[in-house]
Amino acid sequence: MTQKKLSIAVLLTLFVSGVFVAPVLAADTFKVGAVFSVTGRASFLGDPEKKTAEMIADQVNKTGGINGKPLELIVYDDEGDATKCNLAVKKLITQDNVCAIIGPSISGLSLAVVPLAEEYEIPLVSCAASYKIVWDEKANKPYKWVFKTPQSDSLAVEAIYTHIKKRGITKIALLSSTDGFGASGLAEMQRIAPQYGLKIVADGKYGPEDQDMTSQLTQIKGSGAGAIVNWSIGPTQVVVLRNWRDLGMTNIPFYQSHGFGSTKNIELAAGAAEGVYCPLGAVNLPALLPENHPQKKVVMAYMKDYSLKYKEPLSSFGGHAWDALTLVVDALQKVGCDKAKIRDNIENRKGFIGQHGVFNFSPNDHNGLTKDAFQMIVVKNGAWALAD
Amino acid sequence: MLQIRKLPVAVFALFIVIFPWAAYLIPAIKNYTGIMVFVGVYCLITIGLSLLMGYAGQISLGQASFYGIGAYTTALLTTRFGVDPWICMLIGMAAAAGVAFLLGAPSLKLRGHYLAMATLAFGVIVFIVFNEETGVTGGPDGLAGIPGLRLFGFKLNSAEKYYYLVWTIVIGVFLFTINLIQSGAGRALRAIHASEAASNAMGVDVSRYKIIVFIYSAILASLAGSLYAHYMNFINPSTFDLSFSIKLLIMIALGGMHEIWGAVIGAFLITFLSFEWLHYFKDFEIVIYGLILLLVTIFLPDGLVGVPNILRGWGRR
Amino acid sequence: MSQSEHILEVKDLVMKFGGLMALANLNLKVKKGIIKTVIGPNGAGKTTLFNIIAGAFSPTEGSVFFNGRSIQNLRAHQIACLGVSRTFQTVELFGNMTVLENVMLGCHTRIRSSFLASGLFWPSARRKEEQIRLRALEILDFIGLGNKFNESADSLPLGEQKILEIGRSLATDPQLLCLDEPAGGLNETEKETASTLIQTIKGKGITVLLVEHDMRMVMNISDEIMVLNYGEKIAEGSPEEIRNNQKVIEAYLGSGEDEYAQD
Amino acid sequence: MEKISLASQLLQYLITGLTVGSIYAMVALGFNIIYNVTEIINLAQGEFVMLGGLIMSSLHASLGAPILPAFILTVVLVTLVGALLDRLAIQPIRRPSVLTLIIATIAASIIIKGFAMLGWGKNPYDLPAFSGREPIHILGAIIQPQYLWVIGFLVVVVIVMTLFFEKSITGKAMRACADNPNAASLVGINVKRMVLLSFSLSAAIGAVAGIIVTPISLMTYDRGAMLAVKGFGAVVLGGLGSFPGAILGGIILGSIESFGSGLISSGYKDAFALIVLLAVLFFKPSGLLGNIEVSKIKRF
Repeated sequence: MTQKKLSIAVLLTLFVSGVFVAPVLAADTFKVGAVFSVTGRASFLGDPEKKTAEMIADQVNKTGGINGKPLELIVYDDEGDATKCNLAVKKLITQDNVCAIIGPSISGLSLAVVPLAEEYEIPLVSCAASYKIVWDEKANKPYKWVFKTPQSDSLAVEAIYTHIKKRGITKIALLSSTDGFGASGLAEMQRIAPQYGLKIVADGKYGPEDQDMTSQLTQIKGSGAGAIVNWSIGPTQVVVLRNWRDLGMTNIPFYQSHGFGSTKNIELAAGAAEGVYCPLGAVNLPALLPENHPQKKVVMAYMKDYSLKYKEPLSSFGGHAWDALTLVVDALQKVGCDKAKIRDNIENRKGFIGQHGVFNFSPNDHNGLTKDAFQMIVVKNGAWALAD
Repeated sequence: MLQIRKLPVAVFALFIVIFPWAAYLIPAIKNYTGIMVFVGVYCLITIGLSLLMGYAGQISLGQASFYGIGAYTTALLTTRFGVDPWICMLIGMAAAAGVAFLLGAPSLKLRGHYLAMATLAFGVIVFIVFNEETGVTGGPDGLAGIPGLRLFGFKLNSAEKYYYLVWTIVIGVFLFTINLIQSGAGRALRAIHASEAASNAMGVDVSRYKIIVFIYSAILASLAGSLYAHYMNFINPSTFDLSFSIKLLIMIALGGMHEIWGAVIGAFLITFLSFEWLHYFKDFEIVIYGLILLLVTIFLPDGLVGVPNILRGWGRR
Repeated sequence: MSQSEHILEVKDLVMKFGGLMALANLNLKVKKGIIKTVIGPNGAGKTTLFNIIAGAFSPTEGSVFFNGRSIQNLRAHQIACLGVSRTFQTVELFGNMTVLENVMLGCHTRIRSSFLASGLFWPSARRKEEQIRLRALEILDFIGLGNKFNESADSLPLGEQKILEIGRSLATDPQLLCLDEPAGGLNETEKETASTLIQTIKGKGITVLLVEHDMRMVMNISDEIMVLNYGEKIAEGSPEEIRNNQKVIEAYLGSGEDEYAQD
Repeated sequence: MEKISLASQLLQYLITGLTVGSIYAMVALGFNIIYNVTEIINLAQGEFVMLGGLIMSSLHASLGAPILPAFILTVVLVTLVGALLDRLAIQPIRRPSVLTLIIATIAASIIIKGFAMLGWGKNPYDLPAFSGREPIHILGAIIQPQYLWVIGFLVVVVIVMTLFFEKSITGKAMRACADNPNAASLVGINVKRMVLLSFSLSAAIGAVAGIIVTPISLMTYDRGAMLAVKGFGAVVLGGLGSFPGAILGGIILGSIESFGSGLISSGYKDAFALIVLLAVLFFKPSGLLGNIEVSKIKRF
């Protein structure tokens, strides 16, 4: 049978090429590893992060590299899978011998590889939000080798709650997706609500691939909530808005998480996003920033370069990778590929102007951001506007 | 007479012992030991599943849930109550066996697609529980800080050491399963696959055998889950979702489900493909993966273990 | 007649499938050590009767006693272990196994080793396995398939498959052997072999309950015959009595199927 | 703050359940058409829905084709994919068994999803609602006009299918293949063509489902697997092979999810639906409207 022969030949070729194609031996370079969830459920994070990191590496190399040496960025996709993430990080450390690692994209996976970074003593700059990534609860101090660039979810929650409280609302309804993004937001929302004197009167959840959230919203409608806070990502955060509008609930103010920060979402909401609030960092709002804003320049440049290169609207999540990689590149420039020195350099970095804020790291703070990283934004006439 | 010769097993065992040293010399499989730890973990599950599907003819699309039950049992007991990991493993296996019994008794009466759906439903329900019971399981963010294993005071903290631990267990389980298949019990299983009515008439308690095999496969999956948890020191629900159950099915189908060797080959191949080799194809990764799967299904109905037969067929022509 | 003389007793058996009455108030007694045959036109309820005796169906009403013990609520494998074995109208061999393995499986009712013992390859398990093997080979010699022990069951011609089914049943060490059309689809030589085998089995003290369409074979080997029609018993007696029973002749002619003419 | 009465809430849950259930039912119908002719559960069924949504979105929303031609072209294109699926993935299989067929359809769905990702990327796509987004108010509950379109299309599909299978020669021939493929080929029915037809037909229904659901829930390249699982659940709940069963199963699943999330716990709504499914199977092993005797003679 020729078909049989052909198929077996194809298979054999595949395996042989898989086994014996050796990675191209690299010249003298600075190697930086990156692990992102480029595909899978968290691709909304990993995809822009990977694109951003690759864009930065290109830019660095086009402008002469780091102290004359090219930057070699090695990106692995963990597909949102803990096992793959673990393997990828180990591979970066033991085989690729990278100077530092950025990523992973998801909190859960970052938590999974923190022990590796500590064990192998390599700087890891995570692109995920949970404060647990950098804070060793047992020792009550930050992990030695781990940093993160995204604002903790708690900062976004506090920004939202401050705004709700200011309006004199006391009863709120929560909505969240059942994936990692929604669940960690939900945990923070529940934890912080009492501090702001807010009572949670409804707590709806939906799957990341659900068709319709009318039921959850109907329940909220009956609960007497004064405001709705929704924590999700992807198509559901748009669908839930449409349902909210269709159910005639626009008299109950709707707050989205910082995950809403893409103009694409406003467009997809087909008008339903009008009047919706969300806390956003400077990276989402280059045009709204005053000329003297410290981040104005980097944010504008990033926005321009990214849209030009990838022909798609910027996602604020890519900014986390921008911050992480730029931080590492800066350190490499100053101290070279010495892991301990890179770590020390990042830990003592002050006034680093990134996409998501101005970072001030310290031995006690491996995130370096404050609540001010967020501004409350409202959607007005299909565009972002500063909220009162 | 169904004969699984012991010689290949011995050769295989020798290979497992020696090859890690050779693998360092081949650049593309430098990470051999690291990945082989997972191959071994998956082998435990596929061996049980192969017995269940290939020999007893019962499909399960919920095997990931038993894997998860093992992992979460050890993770919770060690992190919350400081129980010794080895004892936790036994408890995990007992827990999986109990759940398998409760699920299997009513489910295994179902046939074909109905059984597939019932096991699938169970798997999804367990996943939802892992995901939703945030207070206990840590929710989607998972559970961290699971202690590593120690054996006689010796810390199994590197991939190499763990590799030998996992593969010793796999080879033990493999031998046990081979003996089982070649005994009266194995014969009864194959008989059930051929004709349930005739097996019954020959005095084989069909439902009892089905449940025992189901429990056996659940115990192995649970053991695998415990080993996984103590190696990774971290678990989260997405490791135990429906797509993993399907991946296990794919391993069995690709390797060949009517032979126990198929379980090992399938686990090996799919793990290396998805952890290493497919990355060369970048964006086309998914498409290539699907194509390989489809080609094997079409052209190698007996899976990769059938290849020697096909080659022999060519030789004769 | 005293209880102990009957190995099998069926009392007031009723079997309904939905609205369809497959068996109506059937009574049947089988004496130990004889060959008893059940005949009747297609759809008369013969196979249903077998399925109930062997535990594949439970009857709507009535009871079945085996050696004085009520068995109608037992499950098929339990009945098999008590000593009732059956063959199938359409061959139900384990096609994926060898001839020897098919018979070895039959030994399952008598010699069994635990999962754990087999898995760990304990000597006791090995000894038992060897014992089963020898017993199975013995049976294969008895039914005349000794030289084909290593062939796949699928590859045998139909006649030998039917014989193998009987052999497999014998391996369960039965006291009562229920044979469902053992000669169905066989040629004359094969029928002869089957007849002889069944008589030899009777010679070993095993009671045989037979369903068969081949009247020459039935008349030759049966000790007693019962005739079923539409789920009801219409006659019972020795082959001679049945041959001359007016009702039986009507039933066969009336059903439009002249079974005699078929041979 | 305006409150909503319990009765209105219940009505709202029912409306949502019916709508979501109708989508599941459409996927389940697609499963059944193929199952009835071939006894295959086509796990790539969800991908047809995904393709329907994405292709329509490209044609209508991006390229600006008028709605009717875009609709027809989308259905035709997806139907073609269905036919290709049969010719390239199913027909070549020589020794079909439950497992090989499940794996083959999974493989096909992976490939289709992979190409969709390459073609459309990972972003969600939208379609304008067929007759605007002005909600209709009934007894305190609201109905989006698109909900009516979904339920309406389900009714139309059911009527057309019933007529097709009961009245047309081809439909009858397909039913004959389902009952007994050997006999069907003896009386001169081209069984292979009927199988091809069944795949095309269910792809077409999948495409319709995708087109009508996208204005409600948007569409992404990876939505197919979830829809396939829900549809599979619906078809098993209702009984494999039964068209009324598929519709009943879909609507029951959708309603349990809707009521479950509104009244008990939204995080567990999918679990409720599956628990009910398990309970039904344990008491009625061939589903609500399935026939146990028929299921015994099926190969798979």
